[in-house]
Amino acid sequence: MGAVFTEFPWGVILILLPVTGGILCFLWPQIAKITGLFIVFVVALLVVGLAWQIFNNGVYRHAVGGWGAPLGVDLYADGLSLLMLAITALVGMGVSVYSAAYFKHEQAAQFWPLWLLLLAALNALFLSADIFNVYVTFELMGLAAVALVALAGSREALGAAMRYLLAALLGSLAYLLGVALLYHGFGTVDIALLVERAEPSPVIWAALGLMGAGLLLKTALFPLHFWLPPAHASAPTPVSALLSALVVKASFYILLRLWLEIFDPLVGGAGVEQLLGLLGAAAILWGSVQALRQTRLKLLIAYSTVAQVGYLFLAFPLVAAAGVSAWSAVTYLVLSHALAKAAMFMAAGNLLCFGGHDRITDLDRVVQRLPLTAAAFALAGVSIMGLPPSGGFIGKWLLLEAALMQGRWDLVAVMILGGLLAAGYIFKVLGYAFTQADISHESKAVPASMEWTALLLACGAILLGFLAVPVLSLVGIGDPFGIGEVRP
Amino acid sequence: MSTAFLYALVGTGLFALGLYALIVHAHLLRKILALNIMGSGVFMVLVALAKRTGDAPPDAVPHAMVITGIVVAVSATALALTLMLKLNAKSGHAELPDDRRE
Amino acid sequence: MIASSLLPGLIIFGLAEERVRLRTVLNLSGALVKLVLVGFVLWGVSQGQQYETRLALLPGLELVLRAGPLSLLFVSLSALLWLVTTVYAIGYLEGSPHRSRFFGFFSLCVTATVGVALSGNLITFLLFYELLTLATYPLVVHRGTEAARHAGLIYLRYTIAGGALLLVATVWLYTLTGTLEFTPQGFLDSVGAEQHTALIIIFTLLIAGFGVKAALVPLHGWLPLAMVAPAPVSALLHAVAVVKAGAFGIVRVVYDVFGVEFAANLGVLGPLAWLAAITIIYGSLRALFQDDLKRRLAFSTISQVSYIVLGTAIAGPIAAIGGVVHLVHQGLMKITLFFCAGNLAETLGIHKISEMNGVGRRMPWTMTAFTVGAFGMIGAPPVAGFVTKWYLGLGALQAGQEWVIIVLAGSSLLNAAYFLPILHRAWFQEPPNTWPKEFDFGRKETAWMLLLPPVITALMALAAGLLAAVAFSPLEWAQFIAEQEFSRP
Amino acid sequence: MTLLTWIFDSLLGLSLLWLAWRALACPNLFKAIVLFVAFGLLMALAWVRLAAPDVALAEAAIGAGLTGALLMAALAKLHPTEAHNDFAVPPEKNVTKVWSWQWLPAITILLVTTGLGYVVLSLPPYATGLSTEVAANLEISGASNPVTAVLLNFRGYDTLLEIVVLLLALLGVWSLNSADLDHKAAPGIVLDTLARLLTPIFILVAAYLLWVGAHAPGGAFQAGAVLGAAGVLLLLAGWRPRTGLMALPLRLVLVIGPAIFVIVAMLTLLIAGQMLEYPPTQAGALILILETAATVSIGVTLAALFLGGDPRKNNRNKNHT
Repeated sequence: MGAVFTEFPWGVILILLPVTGGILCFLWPQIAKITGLFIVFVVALLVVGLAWQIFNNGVYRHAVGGWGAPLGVDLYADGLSLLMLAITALVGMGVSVYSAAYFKHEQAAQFWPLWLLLLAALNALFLSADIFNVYVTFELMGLAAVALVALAGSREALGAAMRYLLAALLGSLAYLLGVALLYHGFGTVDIALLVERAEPSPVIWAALGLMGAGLLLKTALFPLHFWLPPAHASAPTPVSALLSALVVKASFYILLRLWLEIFDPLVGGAGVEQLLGLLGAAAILWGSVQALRQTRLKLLIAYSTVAQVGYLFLAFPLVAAAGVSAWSAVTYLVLSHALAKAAMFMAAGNLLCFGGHDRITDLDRVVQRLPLTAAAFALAGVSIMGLPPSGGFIGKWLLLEAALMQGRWDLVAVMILGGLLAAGYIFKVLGYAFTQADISHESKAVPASMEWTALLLACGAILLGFLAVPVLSLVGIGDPFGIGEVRP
Repeated sequence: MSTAFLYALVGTGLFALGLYALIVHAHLLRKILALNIMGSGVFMVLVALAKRTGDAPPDAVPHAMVITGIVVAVSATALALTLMLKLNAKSGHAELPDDRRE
Repeated sequence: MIASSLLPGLIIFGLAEERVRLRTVLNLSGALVKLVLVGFVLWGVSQGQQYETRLALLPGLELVLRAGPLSLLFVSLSALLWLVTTVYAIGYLEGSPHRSRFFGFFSLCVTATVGVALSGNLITFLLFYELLTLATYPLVVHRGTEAARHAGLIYLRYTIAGGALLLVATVWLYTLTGTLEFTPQGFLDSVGAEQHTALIIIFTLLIAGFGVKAALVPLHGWLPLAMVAPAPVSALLHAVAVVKAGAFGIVRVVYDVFGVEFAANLGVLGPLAWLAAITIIYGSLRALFQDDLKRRLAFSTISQVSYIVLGTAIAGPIAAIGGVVHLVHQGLMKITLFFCAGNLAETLGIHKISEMNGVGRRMPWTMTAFTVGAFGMIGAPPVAGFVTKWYLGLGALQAGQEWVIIVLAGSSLLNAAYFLPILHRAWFQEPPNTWPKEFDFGRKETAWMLLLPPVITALMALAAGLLAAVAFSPLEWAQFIAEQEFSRP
Repeated sequence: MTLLTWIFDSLLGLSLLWLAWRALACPNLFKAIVLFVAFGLLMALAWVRLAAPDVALAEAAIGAGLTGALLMAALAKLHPTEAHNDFAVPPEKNVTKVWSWQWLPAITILLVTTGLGYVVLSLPPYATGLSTEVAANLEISGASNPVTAVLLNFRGYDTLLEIVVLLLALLGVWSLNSADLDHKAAPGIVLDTLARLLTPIFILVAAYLLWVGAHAPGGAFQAGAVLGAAGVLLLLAGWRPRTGLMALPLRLVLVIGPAIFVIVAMLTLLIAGQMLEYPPTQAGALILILETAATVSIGVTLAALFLGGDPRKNNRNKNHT
């Protein structure tokens, strides 16, 4: 029995199953909702299986086609990939339940196949050990995401989807050129083999520049964030949640992997980390200030994503003296932001659905009568602000610890200021939850499942604040951050 | 300079031309063309450098990658063109709305 | 113990507005259960037992709840006053909207306060401290008016910024020492001398962070504004939860993080004492010129809470007793005053002092309680406030800081100057023919749920003064705590 | 390398750059697309010079042919005022603008490109990449054309995902747009006849390319592209499939490629233990099955992309507008 569990190829099924689901949903739109929900829940179970396997056997490796690198493509999963898969499954379940009530009729028929293929792309991305394969999954993810944004159908959404598509394609091409140089420089596209073969050379620098720029564009790090706010704000709500919670993190994950495995050992300490940290700091301040200035709720949340992405990059310059804290912080921030931001977008979607608009100043009519939604927004906000007890707090604590260990007062100041600004924009919204307003008539009922999923995800973000020890020990499997070998 | 490097340089040139056009042109059809030319540049680098095998047949792996890339490119182009038409039908323009007009 | 208010709180959120009876039962039973638990633990600790709960929060960091003497002092205070305030709030809010929400956050607020009290290390403290901020915000803006929203915003600005300072200081401290566990006499002995500048900055940050809630001048700006909240909230904010949590934080920092001796050697206690003294005088002066009753009480709070800080900062065992015991005394007295102010507003529509002519004849019980509280504030024997001032004065003399006596005397004079005219008006002036807005309560002077709490707390304040020497009195506990802090093994 | 080939390569390279430049800069969009198609054809020539006949075929059929057709069709459907006004700013204003900000990207890109050129030249002049590994395993891969072996066997997983990308693009297009299914009168007798004549030929060519792909240049993508071209030609000539076919049958044909791929992936996973690990004896057959399914799907998908919308939505949308 145990052997079946530990030998079963969970990882591969994680990719193939959603693809199958996407095809089924496309063929028979009538049963798309049921099929979609079923597949997503099975995927979550598969992730549990994979976790069991990794926990018992250590890292997971699957040589597709039986060839093995460098000739074939490898799948690879360690603690970090597992955690990304898990958060994808978790947020994915939430979004699916939410979407089941959100999308109706024709839109539902279009949503489910696109979403399942996006899920396949995300899973494939987190499992990939091959940089060209990553390119293909990027395209899969990008096209699915763009098509999902365009589902909203409004003029803003179409413009935003177009801008998003152009940015995604540009990012992919820059990334692909980097892949081309690495392949021709070192004769392989397998990450592990590249680590063995790569040596400091112009090729490494050019590849870092190209792939880095492409990935930063996809991750929307300031000042390459221009495409994100319109796309995330004008997409249908479940899609906004997916994009902010997962898709942005996917490109960040690849960037992190490549940096940790390939580039850091070769060019670490040459100022690239500092540049990333600087951009991250700028992103925090710029994104937060912009969020504070928005008059529409979904744009506010979208700019908050720009700011939160900045926190992830603050870790890069802090690794030298405090590797454990900095990378644990990144993991934690990624996880808690995924949950909190998904919950926040869903809450915003409920308000939008209920009141028919998302103008912040007119929210008083709405927020009061959706207490669950208001609670979801507030709890998610606690995590985004980094207040205890929440996952966001743990992340911020670790990051602060790293910054203080290294004496980086500038970054400490940025983090504190970012937290204060975040409190500013979140309470700008929450303040309306308590104002007395006359009952308005033009409102639509919000399905209970949409309110509860938002609340549950938000509770997840809070709960994450108490799970640091098991989560961080899980991430350590396979030593993705190279902490085992202490750098001088 | 060998054939491989000559064409590889042409590839980087195409990439640069496409990138420049993507940035300065506002019309979406032009931007889509620019991305296609950038793509061709990248493919050119991939295939050209595969021919550094002397007289032996060139490395087939980049060739396969490029064929994959071409199919991906045409998929993306088709989606982009449809988006452009839809946007054009809704707004009467085939440019992106300016950021400042928000 | 925390669960006894957290659980009812969460359940109450889910309750429909109409379920008044169930909500009342939940509230009161939660409060009673907590009181019983506290009594049990109190007895246990006095028998030398240890109560501790640990939960891993981060590698190397734990969530620690520990029932030490200082914690218990604060816990007993909040448990007792919670029960009283709950009764009062149920009476006060009869018939107003959003009661489920109110009592939900009310319970959360007490949860956080108890958490603050029981915290066994700085990160746990921080966690509950921030929770307190979040839980009180909805209470401050409960009325939902534009003024309330504004006050809430100001409140948040102060407290969130303070919280951020605390966070930095805490993390910094952790990177220097690798522990955050509260230890009598501090845990910083191992830190080398070259880090002392850093420690001074950390101390400043911590004091600034807690000072926001303790309303130390110049960080007091939010407190008078927050008076827009309903009376039970004001009572709770001032007497038990927020302000006290800040003061309690300062006590913790000085005693259990830095240690009195260490802090005195760093030279940070002198400025703290001065800051407290300035706050005492400034608050009293401002109170003198307020006509709005609640605002006068608010400035009085600013002044009174700093007695606690002052007692801590004087760095002598007797002054410490005064400071710690004032934590309890001020709570009892101030809550009485706020209950009375609330009664006046709810029964007769009185908000201003100039409207209080002859109110003592209309509402004798309320005003008697008010008088007891006011005399306590002035420091007249035999009310509890006298004990505080006596010990503070003695402690100052013992520590050779005679200037404190002048501050104490000055502030007592000012206290008298702003309380006595009120009493004079209430008892000796002719009542007007009509009150601003009178509600009918039949033959009683007001609803019994409103009347009972202030009378009880006033009696307790009296008792704390009269029976100060009895075992289990606040003073005895405070002496126990001071002994722990000042006796070197 | 002889001088003659060097001159030829240089000229070809320069004309590629020049055509790209003209296609991106010429003010008329129609001309730009024509130039782009010409560019694609020259690219095919360049691929031949680089000894990449498979890529050349794919480029000619997909890169130049189908992309060009898609672009032309899109241009035709653009709002008339937009189709010819291709610069956002009028030319005279454009000139002043050039100096205000366009020099910045130009100089940056120039610097970056110079750097890239240097990096390219810094690569070792002789490298075999993975060609030895490919050659060593060609025997058991089931295909003697190394490109097909890589695409369908060694890196078959990429190809699986890539076919899904194609399907995804169609899903995206369909979710955005509905297609006009009314029969059109053929634009002219010439085109009509041409279409009738060429379609069977194209199908034959596609079948040939598919078959030959196992050991010579060609394969699923090229064959699919030719099939797609046939479809485009039919659509151009005004032919529209019957509505009854538009429902499930069309969708089944569209997904047959990815579906067969996924099924094969699952089966190999169960039997061999690794996804897409073919038993050497059946590898050839499996590859042929995969390629046939892929060809059909690619061809139909490409033609459907050209049609540019979801045929199912046609009637419903008409009622709305």
